[in-house]
Amino acid sequence: MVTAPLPPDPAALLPPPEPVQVLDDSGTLHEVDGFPLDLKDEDFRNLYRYMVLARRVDKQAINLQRQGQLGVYASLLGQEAAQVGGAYALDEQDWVFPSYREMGAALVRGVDPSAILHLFRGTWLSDHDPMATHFGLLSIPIATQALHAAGYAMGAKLDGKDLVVMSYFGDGATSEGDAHEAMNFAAVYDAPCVFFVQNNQYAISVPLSKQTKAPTIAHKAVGYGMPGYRCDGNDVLASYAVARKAVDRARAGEGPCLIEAVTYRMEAHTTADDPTRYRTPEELARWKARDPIARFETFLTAEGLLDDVFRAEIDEEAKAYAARIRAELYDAPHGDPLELFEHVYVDPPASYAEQREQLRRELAANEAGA
Amino acid sequence: MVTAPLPPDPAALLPPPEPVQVLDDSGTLHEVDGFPLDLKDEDFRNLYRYMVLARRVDKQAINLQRQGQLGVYASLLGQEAAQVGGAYALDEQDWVFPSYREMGAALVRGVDPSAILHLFRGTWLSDHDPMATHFGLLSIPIATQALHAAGYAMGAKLDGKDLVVMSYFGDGATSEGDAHEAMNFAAVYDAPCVFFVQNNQYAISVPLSKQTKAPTIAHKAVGYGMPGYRCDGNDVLASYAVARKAVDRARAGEGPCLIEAVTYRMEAHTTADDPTRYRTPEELARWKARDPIARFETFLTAEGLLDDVFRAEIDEEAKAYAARIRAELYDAPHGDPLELFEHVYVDPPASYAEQREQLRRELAANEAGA
Amino acid sequence: MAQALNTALHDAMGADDRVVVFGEDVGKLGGVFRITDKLQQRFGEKRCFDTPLAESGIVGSAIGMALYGFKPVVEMQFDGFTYPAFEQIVSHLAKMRNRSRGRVQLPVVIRIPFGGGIGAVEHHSESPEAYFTHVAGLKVVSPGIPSDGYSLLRESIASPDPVLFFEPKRRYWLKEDADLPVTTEPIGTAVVRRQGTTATLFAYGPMVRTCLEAAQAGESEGWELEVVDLRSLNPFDAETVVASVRKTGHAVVVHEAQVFSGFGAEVAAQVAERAFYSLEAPVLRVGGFDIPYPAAKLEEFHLPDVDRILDAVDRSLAF
Amino acid sequence: MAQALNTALHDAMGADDRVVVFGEDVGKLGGVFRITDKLQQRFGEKRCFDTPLAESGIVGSAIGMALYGFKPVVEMQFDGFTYPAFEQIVSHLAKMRNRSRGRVQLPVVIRIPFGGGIGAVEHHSESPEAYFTHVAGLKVVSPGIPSDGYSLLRESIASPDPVLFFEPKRRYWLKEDADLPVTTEPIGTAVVRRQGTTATLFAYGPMVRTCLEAAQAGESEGWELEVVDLRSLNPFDAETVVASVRKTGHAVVVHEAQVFSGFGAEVAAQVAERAFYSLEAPVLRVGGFDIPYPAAKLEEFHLPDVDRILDAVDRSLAF
Ligand SMILES: Cc1ncc(C[n+]2csc(CCOP(=O)(O)OP(=O)(O)O)c2C)c(N)n1
Ligand SMILES: Cc1ncc(C[n+]2csc(CCOP(=O)(O)OP(=O)(O)O)c2C)c(N)n1
Ligand SMILES: [Mg+2]
Ligand SMILES: [Mg+2]
Repeated sequence: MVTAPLPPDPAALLPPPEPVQVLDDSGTLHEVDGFPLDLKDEDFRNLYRYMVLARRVDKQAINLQRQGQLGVYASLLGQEAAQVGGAYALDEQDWVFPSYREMGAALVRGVDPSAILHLFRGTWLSDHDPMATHFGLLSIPIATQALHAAGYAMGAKLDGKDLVVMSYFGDGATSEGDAHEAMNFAAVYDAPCVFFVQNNQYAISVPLSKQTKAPTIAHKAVGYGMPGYRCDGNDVLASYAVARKAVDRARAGEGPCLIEAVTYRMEAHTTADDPTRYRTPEELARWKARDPIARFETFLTAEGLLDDVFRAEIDEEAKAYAARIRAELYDAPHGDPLELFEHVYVDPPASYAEQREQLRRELAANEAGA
Repeated sequence: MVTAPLPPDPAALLPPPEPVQVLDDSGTLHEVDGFPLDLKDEDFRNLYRYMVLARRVDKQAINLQRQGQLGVYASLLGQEAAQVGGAYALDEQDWVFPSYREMGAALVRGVDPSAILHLFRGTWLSDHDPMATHFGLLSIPIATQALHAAGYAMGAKLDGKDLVVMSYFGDGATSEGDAHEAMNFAAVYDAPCVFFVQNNQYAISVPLSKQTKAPTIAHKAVGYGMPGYRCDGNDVLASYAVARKAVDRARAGEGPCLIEAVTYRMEAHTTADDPTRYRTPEELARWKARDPIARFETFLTAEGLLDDVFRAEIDEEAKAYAARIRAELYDAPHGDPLELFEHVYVDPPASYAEQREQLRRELAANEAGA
Repeated sequence: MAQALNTALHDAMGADDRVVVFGEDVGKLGGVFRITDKLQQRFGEKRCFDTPLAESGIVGSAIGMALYGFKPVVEMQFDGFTYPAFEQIVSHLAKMRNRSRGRVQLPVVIRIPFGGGIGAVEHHSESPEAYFTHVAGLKVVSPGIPSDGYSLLRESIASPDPVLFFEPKRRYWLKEDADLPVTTEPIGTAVVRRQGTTATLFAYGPMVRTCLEAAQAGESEGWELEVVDLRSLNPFDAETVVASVRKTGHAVVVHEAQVFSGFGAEVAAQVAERAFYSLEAPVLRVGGFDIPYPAAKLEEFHLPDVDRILDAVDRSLAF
Repeated sequence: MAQALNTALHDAMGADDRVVVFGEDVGKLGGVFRITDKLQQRFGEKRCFDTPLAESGIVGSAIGMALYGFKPVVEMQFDGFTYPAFEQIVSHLAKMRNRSRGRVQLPVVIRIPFGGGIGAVEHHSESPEAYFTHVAGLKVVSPGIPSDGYSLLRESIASPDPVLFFEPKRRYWLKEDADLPVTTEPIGTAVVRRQGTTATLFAYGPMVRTCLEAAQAGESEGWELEVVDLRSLNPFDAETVVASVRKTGHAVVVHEAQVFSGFGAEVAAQVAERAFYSLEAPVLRVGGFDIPYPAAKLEEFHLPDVDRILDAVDRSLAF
């Protein structure tokens, strides 16, 4: 019978039964076999800093939306640890392909939050430079960015470049055909691509139990012949440690993998959503008790890494971020409407001249009318 | 940590390391634990009969294509056991959603092979009645029929009807997003749907090793939280036994599953293909030695179930089939071109009258010219 | 409009227990626009349910359910998320009756909230109707007023053939004095919403209202603009369209979608072919520019409005 | 034609090592039509490789590879298998330059063998070009003769923006005396293939040849038919088109695709708008009927042929 040889221990294909947790719910550290922490004090502080900044920026964004300054906004509240921990494992040259909820990852990667928020304000479709920041455009059509990530990683692999790609998407996204095709392509080409799923339990109103019958999302990796890892996504150290391992493997040429960070979306799906229609206050309270920042604070304080000076420093920085965002976004004017014709083609069709002229006339007429 | 409880023995999620084989390569029967055979002598003979008929019909189709009577044809040579064994596990009320290579399954389900061949001749797009035969239209766009199967099974489940759906597709098809979405939908709704993959090692020229890095195709079931079974697809009894179990489970309300029948496409992908470009005579010879019909013959002969009388009977029947096919297909006229407007809408748009009239005029002019 | 659509779904499910509603978030949440509000509550989880997040899956499984004997009414959450289902719509939903030589029918309705004007983020304001009007085997309709919303949706659900039902999302909040249930003109019929003699404005979905406003505004120029609500893009009511052009001699077709290769081209081509000698000017097309749908703050510059429509009338009259 | 395309790929890969070719069966097999023949042999598996069977995956990963810096040339095995990639093409490939405000460019070519006339089974004879001409951000081209096949493909691969390259599969075996490499007119240019004064036939891809045959046959009626090969559907060369209609006053546009909402509507609408007073009859459209592409034995009744084209000329002249 001609078949492929199976690995010696088939059960090794499966994700471990329990998610990796480094900080337990009470904030005590337990290193986990196979997922060593290589973090210095500096790094612990940085992780904390990014999480706090992310939360502050998030809050500012929600406020701006309430004030009518953003059209809509998708909050990351509760997911700071997963996003920050994951992205912190990347190097300068690496790339991130995000969904629309990755403000935390954006901060870690040095993307200006205002640029991201211009998308939600609708000043332009997107306003950061993916090429300079190695942070792809926020992708709204679910799971589509996973294929761009796989392709980018295939490119890096073909080119022999030392580079890892991380693609973020949600639990709901795993149901789309594109997520499947992306994981399969990455696996077949051994591409250095880490698929980082933030399982925040919901796709808008649809709970995970209606999304899949898989025991866990990490189990989906088995079908692509790649490792599936799980971590406590409200534990920044676990999220980091698992991402660290995944990124190192990929960088070493061992191919892609899937990470499921188990977390919870504390806010509405977006500012347009009403979650009271589909989830209970009790559920919310249970997860609130597992707040990722509070847990990390307990640990840092116990370790003597978090004193009032540092807190004040971060607080200042957070305020400055928020102020810059307000200054940049509040009543921000839209660009020149004629720019609409600028970026569709390098080499626009002749008809663009006519259409541009029509818009110019309309603008002039409005001006005259006003 | 709030997570779903894992099954007590996680490794039970994985397909068994070896494919189920009931008849070994030399034709000796070994019953396999968990996959009992419930077949009477009558059934053994029937299985044989269908396999032989399928091969004969297949050969007739290839000949017709060589004679310019069919546009193209996709042979099942070598896959008789997988197709026949799988379909034989179904009951009257059950449905099959096939790809384009399922002549064997069609025969078992009582579909007239000529109707299928009209598709390949191009007399009409399809010419059997899916509603009457419970055999869906042959689906050429890869993996798309798997979703129709899932939907049909969801319907049966909603309706509380005792009915199982079997969807056939290929190893290559497992890469398409639709295969993924179909398996996920079926699993989420516990729909009575059996996904029967004929892993014939190739998708046209692309070998399985370039299609997926999964240890086996059956492992893909893990990601949907459903069982994945493997069988020796050149062993009709194994194919039947595994399908039997899968169908029984589904009928009992235990949900969908995936079957991988490991087999080999002995012919070109279709009559338009040149397989010498991508596979070796040695490989072909290796599989020829594992011929599914020859193996079953050895067994039947040893059991005294295959005598010359029965052979002659089948031979007669096969000849009759082939003759009917030739009679039906050879130089078969196409239908009335005006029928082109008949089946697009129940209630065609007004413009159809004009277009029909135009075609009528053209036909008349041709007639006059000829 | 939103309420009319919701009522239509309630009534259709009440009248025929083979009607089932599914899609993303249509159950407990009642849909992001609440068009499926209270359906699950009233009819249970077997008749109205949430699906996994997969549009091809939704349409593909609807095909299977229709084969089984149900009448699925599925939702694509937004216009821009219809594309993953393109294959199932074009190659299967549209063709299966024909492929089976009439033996199979697929009474499936795909509801698609579409168009811009609500300040949404990208991919939430698309006008993809022209991709589907080109597909033989589909019906494509779009109501412009609430009573039509109700009646066309009921008729779509009753249709033995698949219907793509484009809901003008910026008109969800449009009000109309109408007693439901109501039966308006059937699919395949265009309706003159306002009589006029100077020129005809052709529109469907969200632009019907805009054209009516343009016609009103045109009065100050002394123009009597006729407004024809196409309602049904396929089948297309050439007769009503041509009759109007015969009367006015001038035609402007308006949609939100980019003009190039849009549905307006079909209207223009049909009018030219069927009313050549009545036309005093070519059919002019007013729509979005030939660019991707822009960001929210810029959509007002992209979308056709009263001024752009009247400007086209002006050009037509001056031709 | 097939050979010209194969040579174009060889030359493009030879000239620029960022050009990579991938898709289903393009490697060892050289593609089902052998258009990628010997590329893998010559340039290795890193430059030309087979993918898993997943069209969305092919286009989506091509986007990623282009972001990385490669110039992917991917193949959809047949017209009818482009649809699963629709989402990636429409929402991402076409829009990413614009969405990023010009910071990203995607030099991707999607090769699509298209059209009928070769007696193929269903889904293998589609003419899906109109779905894509409506998408801002894409270029859509289709060669009608081998030298154009070569030159347009080279130019498409060199284009910094994505190009959908529709190959007229029934013309793969068309011969032409041409020394390769050759540079013909650039994308965005229509070309008069045959001069005439009686009426103009507009076509692209497979129908160019058919129109030339019709023009020849038309001589016996005393007609001097002009044949314009559109070549580039988007960008569209309105100038050449209009100049021809100014001269002849009669226009017939021909494609294999179903006429309703097809690309012919755009041509008709543009001609009417831009050459209204030159037109002595409306632009007539000749194409497939508004039905799903029929079975092989019936395609001859569906497809436009010389007679149907001449019949349209007749009707135009008699208008
Ligand atoms: C292709 C597509 N379909 C539907 C939507 C509408 N939609 C936006 S977010 C969302 C849920 C996403 O859930 P998940 O993947 O879990 O990510 P989360 O929002 O929880 O971060 C849906 C259905 C979309 N954006 N894209
Ligand atoms: C969506 C789609 N893409 C591409 C093709 C062209 N094609 C036809 S068969 C085939 C290979 C299928 O391989 P597999 O699924 O293993 O089935 P097999 O032919 O081996 O039975 C391909 C690529 C198609 N029919 N549909
Ligand atoms: Mg989620
Ligand atoms: Mg195969």
